[in-house]
Amino acid sequence: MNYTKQIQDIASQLFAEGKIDVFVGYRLNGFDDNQVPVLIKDPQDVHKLVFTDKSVFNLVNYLKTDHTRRKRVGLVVKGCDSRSLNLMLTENQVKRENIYVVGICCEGVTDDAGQKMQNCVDCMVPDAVVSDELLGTASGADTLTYKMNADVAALSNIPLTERAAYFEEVFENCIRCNACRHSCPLCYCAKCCIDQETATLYNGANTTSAAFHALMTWSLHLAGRCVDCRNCEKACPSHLPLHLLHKQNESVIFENFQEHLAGVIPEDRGAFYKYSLKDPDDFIM
Amino acid sequence: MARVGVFVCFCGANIADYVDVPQVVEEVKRIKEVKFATEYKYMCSDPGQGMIRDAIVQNKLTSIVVAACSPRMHEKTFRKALSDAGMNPYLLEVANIREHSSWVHQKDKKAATEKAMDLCRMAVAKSIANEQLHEISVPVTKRALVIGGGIAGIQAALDIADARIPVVLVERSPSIGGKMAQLDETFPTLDCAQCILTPKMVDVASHPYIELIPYSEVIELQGFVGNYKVRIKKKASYVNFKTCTGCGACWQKCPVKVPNEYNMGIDKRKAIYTPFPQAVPNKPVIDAEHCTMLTKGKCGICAKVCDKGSIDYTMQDEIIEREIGAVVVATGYDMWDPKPYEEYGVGRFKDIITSLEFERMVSANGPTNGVPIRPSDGKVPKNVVFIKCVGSRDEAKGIEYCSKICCMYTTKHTILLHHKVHDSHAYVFYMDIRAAGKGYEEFVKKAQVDTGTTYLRGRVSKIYKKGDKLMVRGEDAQLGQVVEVEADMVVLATAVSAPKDNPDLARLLGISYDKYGYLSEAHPKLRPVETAKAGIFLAGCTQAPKDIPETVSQASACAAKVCGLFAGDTMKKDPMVSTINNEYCSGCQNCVKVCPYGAIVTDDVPIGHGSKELRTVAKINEGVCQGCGSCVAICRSMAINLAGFTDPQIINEIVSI
Amino acid sequence: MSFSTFVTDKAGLQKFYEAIMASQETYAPVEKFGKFDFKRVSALAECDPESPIAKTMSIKPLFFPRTAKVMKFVATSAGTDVSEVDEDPLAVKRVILGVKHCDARSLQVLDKVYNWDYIDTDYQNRRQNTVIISTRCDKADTHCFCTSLDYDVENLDAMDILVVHGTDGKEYIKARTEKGNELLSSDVTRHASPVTEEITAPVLKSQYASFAASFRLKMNYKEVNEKLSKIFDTPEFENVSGNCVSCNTCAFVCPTCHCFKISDEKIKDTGVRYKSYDSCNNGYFTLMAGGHNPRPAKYRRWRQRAMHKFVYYKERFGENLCVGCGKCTISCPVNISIFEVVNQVSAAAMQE
Amino acid sequence: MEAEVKDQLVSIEKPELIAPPNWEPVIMGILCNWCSYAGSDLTGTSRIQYPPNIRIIRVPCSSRVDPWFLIKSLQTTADGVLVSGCHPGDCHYISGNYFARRRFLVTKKLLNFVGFHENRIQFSWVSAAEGPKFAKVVNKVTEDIKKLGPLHLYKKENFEKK
Repeated sequence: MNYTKQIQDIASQLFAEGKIDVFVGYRLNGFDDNQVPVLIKDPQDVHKLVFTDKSVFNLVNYLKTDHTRRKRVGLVVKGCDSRSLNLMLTENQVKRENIYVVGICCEGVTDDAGQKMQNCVDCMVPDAVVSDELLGTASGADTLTYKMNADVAALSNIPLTERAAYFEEVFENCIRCNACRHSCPLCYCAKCCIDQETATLYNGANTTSAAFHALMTWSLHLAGRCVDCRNCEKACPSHLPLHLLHKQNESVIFENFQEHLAGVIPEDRGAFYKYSLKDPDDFIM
Repeated sequence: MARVGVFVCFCGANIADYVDVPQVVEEVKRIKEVKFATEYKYMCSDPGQGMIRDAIVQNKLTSIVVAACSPRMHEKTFRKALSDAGMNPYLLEVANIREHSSWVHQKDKKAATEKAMDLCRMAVAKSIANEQLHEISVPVTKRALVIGGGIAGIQAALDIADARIPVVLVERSPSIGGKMAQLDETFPTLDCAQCILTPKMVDVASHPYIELIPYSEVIELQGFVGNYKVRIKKKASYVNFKTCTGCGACWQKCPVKVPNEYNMGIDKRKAIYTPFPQAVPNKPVIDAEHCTMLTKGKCGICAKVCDKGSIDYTMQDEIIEREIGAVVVATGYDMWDPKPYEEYGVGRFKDIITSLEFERMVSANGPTNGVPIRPSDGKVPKNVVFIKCVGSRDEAKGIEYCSKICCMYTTKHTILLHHKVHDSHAYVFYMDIRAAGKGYEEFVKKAQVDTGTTYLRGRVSKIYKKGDKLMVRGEDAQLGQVVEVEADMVVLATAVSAPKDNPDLARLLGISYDKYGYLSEAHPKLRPVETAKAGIFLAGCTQAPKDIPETVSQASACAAKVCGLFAGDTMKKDPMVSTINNEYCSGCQNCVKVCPYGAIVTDDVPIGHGSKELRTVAKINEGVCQGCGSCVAICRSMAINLAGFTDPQIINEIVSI
Repeated sequence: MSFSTFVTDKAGLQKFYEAIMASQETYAPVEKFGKFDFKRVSALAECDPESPIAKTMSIKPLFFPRTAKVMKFVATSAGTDVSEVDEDPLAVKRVILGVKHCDARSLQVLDKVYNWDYIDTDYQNRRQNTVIISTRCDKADTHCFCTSLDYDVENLDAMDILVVHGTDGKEYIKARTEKGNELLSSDVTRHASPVTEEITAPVLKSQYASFAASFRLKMNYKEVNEKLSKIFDTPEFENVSGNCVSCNTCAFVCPTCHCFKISDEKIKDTGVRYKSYDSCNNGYFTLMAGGHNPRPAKYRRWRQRAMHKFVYYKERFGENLCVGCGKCTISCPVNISIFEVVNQVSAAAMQE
Repeated sequence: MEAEVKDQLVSIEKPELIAPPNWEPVIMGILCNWCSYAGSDLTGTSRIQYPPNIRIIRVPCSSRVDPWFLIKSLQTTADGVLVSGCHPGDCHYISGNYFARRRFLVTKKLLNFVGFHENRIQFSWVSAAEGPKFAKVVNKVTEDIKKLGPLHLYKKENFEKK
């Protein structure tokens, strides 16, 4: 998977036609073969753009920063990224006419060690679902058969006490830097509820219980919306398996409410913002 | 710094016997913010409220906690006391230590006391976060909707209209009148139902303030008290009521015969029909299900015989929209189907009939010209057995409740039988005779003497056929032996049951109903005509079984409530509505999606101080918001809060114990 | 005064560590989810004193915890009782193993601010009761640049005991302070033998030479200090911070960041006041009660971060706050390197 | 997984932790105003007795219940939570309980996934007429949580429970 040339051409043309103010893509990080996001404002810098299987970070995140808000932006999105873009559009965070989307039919990206990322192995939506221009060959992948995450399945099957002990370690190792939420494209709130004065509890301290509280709240706010791009895990300095929480919610939602995956359908806000009379009721006395 | 006053009520012995009230007072005095705490025998009494007023002034209190009965009971009372002391009434919190502690933990005083302490702590913590709130004024549409044109709906409509308030009366069947129009005479005075009802029906039709929409159903209700919008489906009648004179040529010539609902299917009516001669409006409708012109395209006789050309086979259902301010629901009741009484041979023996069938037979305008006859052979019955409580008070077969009217109408039936068939003899199997009401007991006593009816206390266990007679085997509990009565006919006093469509209607209106399907009143004793949804009232049997005088009283009470609601041009509304913090709102508009009332719209505000650039945020329409809090819980930014149930208030409660 | 030095082999070093663990309260890098954090250990098997620098958290939390209780209070109508928190678990006598030089140095830098106008006694107690055993790296990581800063890595005296993997295959254990010397004079060194300065010096020197040669990143800190101090208003800060996602991780993993926030948590009548990490990259770090925020834009916050590391701290305490460990760059989801930032900004200043 | 009630009551999630003698659980009950709160009032008016462990918070509708409240309750005083609302179709606010139902299922499963026993988070539909049902529900929840023992996961550190 290498679309470096095409993306450079597209960006040059967009600048030449005056269609965009900034192009968000990837460049080499300058010390190994991994890549970092780059915001190109000067057409001269277009040659820095690359796109390969090392283009990992979900660039939709940059649509919530000062650099891109209310500007015309060119943007590269993979399958998962495009779903978060879809949600950003549905939730009125960006205007469609302000962004030029270069969609990728993604073949999966690799981590620092060169292994295919786990979310790419399990990927159900590899092709960009929203784009002005689509690069690559559409896979025509099946988005309706749910692929259960192996870690979630494994954890669900171990005894409760062991699971409790496992997650206690997870929350214990959280340092509450909040990098997970800042790197998440869908955490765009003006001020996170966890940090608000009205929260009155666990709004400052950095204890295990506070970490539990913050991560639980965070994952519930992303339930039905998380697109599994793993920006959070990439940002986590403690390498916590944050995807477990999201995939757990996703599987519950998929199995019980027969909802589509987050962001696949335009104007679909996610499972918590609608209901069905047929939703499971047997867990309620 | 908050200064909270706590007032703990003994409620006579109701609380004090099971909760150590002085200990609760001592405990709440330990709370930092509590500056005053005391106890009293009846907080809700005038001296009790006086204590609250005095303490507010003397101790400069900033919020008040009353630990007493349920806030659903006396919250308003205590809010008033706060107002009287010059304090914002919404600075009150009620700790429910009676329904939630003293009454439910009567065997463990220590635990009940501890729980009461915790409930007080929670209320104190919540009250600290209470804010001053002010009632909201909303304009009122002064027009009422009455659903159902039985005696309840008629009475309510007339009373409201007489107060010069426009009324829209919606009736499902082609004519108003309801069940009462099917009755012959009424207990305990034995005056003719038609004679007292039909003048009222005519009044409805001619009243300048009543818009009668017959043969129609309510299909949608939107909005809120004072500002509802209703959609009514007017079923196609295929007859132009404007030109029809009601001459009757059409139904006389119509060849299609259909069982007559008005006469309980004892005789037939035509496919084009008026339900009964005194119908209002007295215009025929075509039964689309049975009319061969409409089903097969063959016939068309009625159109041919109509001089006025009023028949229109192409007529379509019509949707009528009205803006209204209040709703009276008067959908009446259904007769319970006695099918589960297999041991009586219901369905097998033709000569077992229900009370309403009997009522139609003895009615002067009934199918048998006022003479009861056996359906099997058309003979006039001599020995008639009346069985009471068929369905009612029978957990196994039917319904736990007492249908309230059967004792009285069965007594009436024995009299009517005696009048119509002089040599007849009536037997009544009964469980109890419930004759509570003005003149009721006297009526029953007199009937027993006059008619010579044999009253047998006991249940009937079996009915079987012997020749052309029915053998009724039952127990005479007073003699303690089994009795058998040879009967020509058996009349079942079947139970009153809720209209089967009530749950659907309740959902449509957004009100609640009980396990039987009766619509729920807001309070069984103190608010028996209101529903929990403001501006919707209940009249008649749709709320619970009742007789005509009670139904009429309740209908008039509804009218009084509606008139009270419409007394001013605006209406005061609870200030427990959602509010938006623009600074935190990210404009995702998820709240717009979950709001059941469409109370959230969007608004454009500057990005920052003095900025010309705009961003979109949510905005609450206070008049429409009903304060459910759906939007609050789904707002990830926590930009929405519900006054009276804010996040700080609830979280304070959680962390206070 | 000269301190003792010991020599041993690989197995001997392990026995040395085990002996310390057996006799002292010991902290060492423990792996969890692929990342090493310093935790209480009781056996060598639980930890890895040779943990890779790129995957190891700093030792700062052992002196300045991520969250510390400041006080407890009970608020009732009788008044508010403030009580001291329980005994500080970090103030007991303890040994930390597997500390990197940059981490050790960070404490030296932090001592300055903690000994400044307000003496943080908690920090002091933790410092005084701790013996730091620091292993010199053999090879620099991609983002390391400790040798380019204003401290002498080779002769660093920030640790109490220095461990060097000699180029001759032997392990050298060298006391650098009185505290370290005292520990080495106990029987923890029973599997090592004393060695003289004459023998150790050349081995250490050659080890350092090969280590110093392995650095990818090199810079002239004096030039950076000087230029940064003059170019507060350069637009270059906006360019270098462009792809920052303001995730705050850099400050949380930095061994020398020491900003904190105070928060109270109360249940029923009882409350605790906490002191927890904060980050200047956080949008509301500088948000004032009235609503004004002097650093609303990302580049201003980045400027503050770079300037504090290389200018402000130096002006006040004479030392760079950055120790060149590269932890922020490794943890950064978009690999923004403080090294690149300061150099790029200085270079831009040259052109102006 | 069944909790084992032996001589000593242990925390089901952390069996090494033993409950203090005479331990009584605290259950946070969050009830909607129109159905369940009214139902609980009816339980009182009918003098139906139930265990005193529940502490009741009144909210207008089950849809007002943010999963936050459950998490915060479990992290502070409560050993279990009960949320109760109107029966499906009977919501005073038309559709509130349908939205709530989805959130509750996901929250319950998530909390269970991270180590809370599923019986610690319970839901019920209790109408205003179901006084006896409310008592039954409280009985069941209290019994369940007594079997599970005290909750220790992610509790606010260093707060003494009474």
